Amino acid sequence: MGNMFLIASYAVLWVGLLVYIGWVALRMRGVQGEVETMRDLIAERERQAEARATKLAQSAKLTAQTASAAKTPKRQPGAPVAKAQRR
Amino acid sequence: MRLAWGQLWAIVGKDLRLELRTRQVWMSMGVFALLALLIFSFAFDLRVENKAAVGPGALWVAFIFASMLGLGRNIAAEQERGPMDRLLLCPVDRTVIYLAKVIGNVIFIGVVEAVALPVFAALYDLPIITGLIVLITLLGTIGIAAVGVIFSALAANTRAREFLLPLLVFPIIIPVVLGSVRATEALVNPIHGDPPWLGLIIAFDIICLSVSAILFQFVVEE
Amino acid sequence: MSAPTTAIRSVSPARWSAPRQSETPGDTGAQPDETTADDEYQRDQSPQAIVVERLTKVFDARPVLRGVSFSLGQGRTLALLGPNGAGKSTLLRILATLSRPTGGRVIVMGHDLAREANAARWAIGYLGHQTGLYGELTARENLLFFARMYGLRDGAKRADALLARVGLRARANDHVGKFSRGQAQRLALARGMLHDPAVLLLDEPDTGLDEDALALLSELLDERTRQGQTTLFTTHQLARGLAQSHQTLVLLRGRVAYDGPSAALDLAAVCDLYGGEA
Amino acid sequence: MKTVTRAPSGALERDTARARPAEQTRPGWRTGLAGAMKRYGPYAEAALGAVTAIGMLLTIWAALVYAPTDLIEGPVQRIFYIHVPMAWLAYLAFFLVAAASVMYLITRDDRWDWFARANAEIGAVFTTFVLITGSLWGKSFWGAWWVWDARLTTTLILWFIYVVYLVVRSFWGRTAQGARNAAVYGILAFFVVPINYEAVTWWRTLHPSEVLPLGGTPQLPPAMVIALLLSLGAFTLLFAFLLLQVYRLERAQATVERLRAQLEEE
Repeated sequence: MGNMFLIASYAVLWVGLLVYIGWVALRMRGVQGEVETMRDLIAERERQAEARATKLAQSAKLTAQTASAAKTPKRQPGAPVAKAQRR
Repeated sequence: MRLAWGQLWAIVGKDLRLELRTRQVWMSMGVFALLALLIFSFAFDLRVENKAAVGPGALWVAFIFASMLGLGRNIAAEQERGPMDRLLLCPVDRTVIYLAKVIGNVIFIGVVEAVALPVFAALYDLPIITGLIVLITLLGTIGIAAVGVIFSALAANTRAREFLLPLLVFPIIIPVVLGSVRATEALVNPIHGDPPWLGLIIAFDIICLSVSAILFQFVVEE
Repeated sequence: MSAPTTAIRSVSPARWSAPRQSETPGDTGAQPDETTADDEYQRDQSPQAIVVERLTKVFDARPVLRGVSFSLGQGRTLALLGPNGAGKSTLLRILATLSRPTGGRVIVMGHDLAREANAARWAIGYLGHQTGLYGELTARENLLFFARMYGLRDGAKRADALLARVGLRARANDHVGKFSRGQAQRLALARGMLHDPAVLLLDEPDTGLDEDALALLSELLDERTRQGQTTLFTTHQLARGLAQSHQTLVLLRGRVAYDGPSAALDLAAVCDLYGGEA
Repeated sequence: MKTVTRAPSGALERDTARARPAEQTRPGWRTGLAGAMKRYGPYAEAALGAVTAIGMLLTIWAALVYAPTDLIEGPVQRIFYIHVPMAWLAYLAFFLVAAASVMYLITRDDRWDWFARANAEIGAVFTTFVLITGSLWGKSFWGAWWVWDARLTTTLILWFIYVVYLVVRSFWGRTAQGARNAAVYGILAFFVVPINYEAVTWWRTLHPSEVLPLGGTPQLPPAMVIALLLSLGAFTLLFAFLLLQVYRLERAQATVERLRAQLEEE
């Protein structure tokens, strides 16, 4: 009689632990996959943005203090350029 | 120090005035407590020998559930327009805000309990209206409010705040429940050599009040 | 020039009176060392009311402020401009001690907010998007409550004076819950100035205000300047903002895009700084 | 895709990294440690895993074969070799949650928050095992699955506190506010536990008393004590191993959140 409970408790412990470890590993795998896809997405975006920035950087000149800056063409990545000048 | 004292009572007075104006919370808490007592009389067998054992438990469960209603409302009302900014802007120690809220809630819950207690004594026919019951109720209520105020502030900026609050509070206030029920029971049916339940509640109150008073600042910061 | 920009341009800048052409702090004698015309930018010569150094704020991995530095002299008025999401409100909440910065240092009237928040709170008045009033209390009760929180002895007198000042004397005993947006905003302004703060922070004080209230607002700002008190406000009405202030700070995506005298900046330049974002 | 693009790649990531500016740049023992961890970490972890596995197998042997059969309780007493170490470690985890919460509120370093979360999770798992094995033992020895005894009740309350902690954390999400709230809850809960224990002890007690009274002579035969200590060591290793894994998981999930924030922002 006592043996049954003994076996049951050891079985519960070991099966439970294995299930828990498996669950942790599963979650870890899921999260790592998510990290990878996001890293790829971000890298892709940065590559695009960088290409655009270098193309537009030469044309976009902004001096914040003077109103003449108003004539500058479309300034999508203009802001960081302006900042760089202020520094 | 004098300023802090003034601020404390300013907040308490303001809360009392607000609650007196709205009145819904008091009413619903009181009606809820009485309803709970009624339901318990159906749920439990209340024969003469059973009453002393079941009655105090029913009373405190009614009190605790009613308190949850009031606690949830109080902080939510403070945050209704802006997350408590108006209080946090004032040069007031966060501990003072916490203590003021605890005092305010003890008063609200206390009023409801003052109404429910005589009704309970009459309904269950138990001789519990003594000086000691006031002390027990007060100490128990302080314990509930001390935990309830900080946790309702925790739950306040969450969706599903209403059901989060009891979830957070109940596992923590078990000593208060146990102590208050046993101490009330001892009024009806004194047992020789009963452990000092009141001392336990006092210890709980002191620890919870002091720890929460320190931690409250982290709950309200952004 | 994109469409929203022209929309901003079309707003008439005439609504708020422009103090900097007529009166400067120096003229009124509040700041004796400041005697030159306002066009000349001289924040470094007056004692600083607000000093912000490399301020950063990250909200759950979202950077809102990315290294903001500026300072504001006492007795000056600063207009904080920037498109939505630039971090204006966050900056104001940090200055008002309501939000804790992730990095950097903020000093208001000589008090480092990280260490002496409560001391700084005496010097700070703040009006946020929410009015911060209790709807179930009357206008007067609201002010009296906050007067008690600041431990003001002459709370009742101040409350009455302020109620009169913001034109709410007739409604002093009405519940604030029944007030219109404009009335509540007036009362909120009164609440913010109850303890006579050296630094007043206003987050879009002009939203929901009628003509009268706008006039009152600009009057109050002028008065503060005359008394040598400091004000910092945000607005979406660029022309008004420029006209009403000595100094302008333009935030773009959490960075300072412009920090200088308002006089050196015109609408076109601000719109240009905004890029396509306005 | 609107305006600002910060050109050099990697700048983005630095920008959004949480509030640990000095640490990443300052050379010193921390960087050295981090480097060593990076190089030898995987081996150390594998070694830890291997030692843990061996230890657990040894525990089975010691508990089921080496230790003598209890005269009164019979073979079911052997549950005790897994029950007691797990209970101790569950309490340790509870303490670590509170300690890490305090550290988080002081330093605002997210790593403390991850550590607290990992501890709460493993604490909850261990407490669940404690309750199950205890219940099995109780059914055999007391004839009831559950009795409202002090130690059992306290453990049950502890289990509830852990579960509530994990539930509300999932409600609050991975926000700074949620981390602060959880820290407050963790600390307050920890302070209440002794009172809880005291209250419930006054209420009722049936549970077998302490097995290793501090300062006194152990009541158990030496073979049993050795088996218990061996098991305690093995379970401590298991605890450390699991903690490491779950902590890593927490860190990875935080990274996901950060990257998601970056993507949304662009």
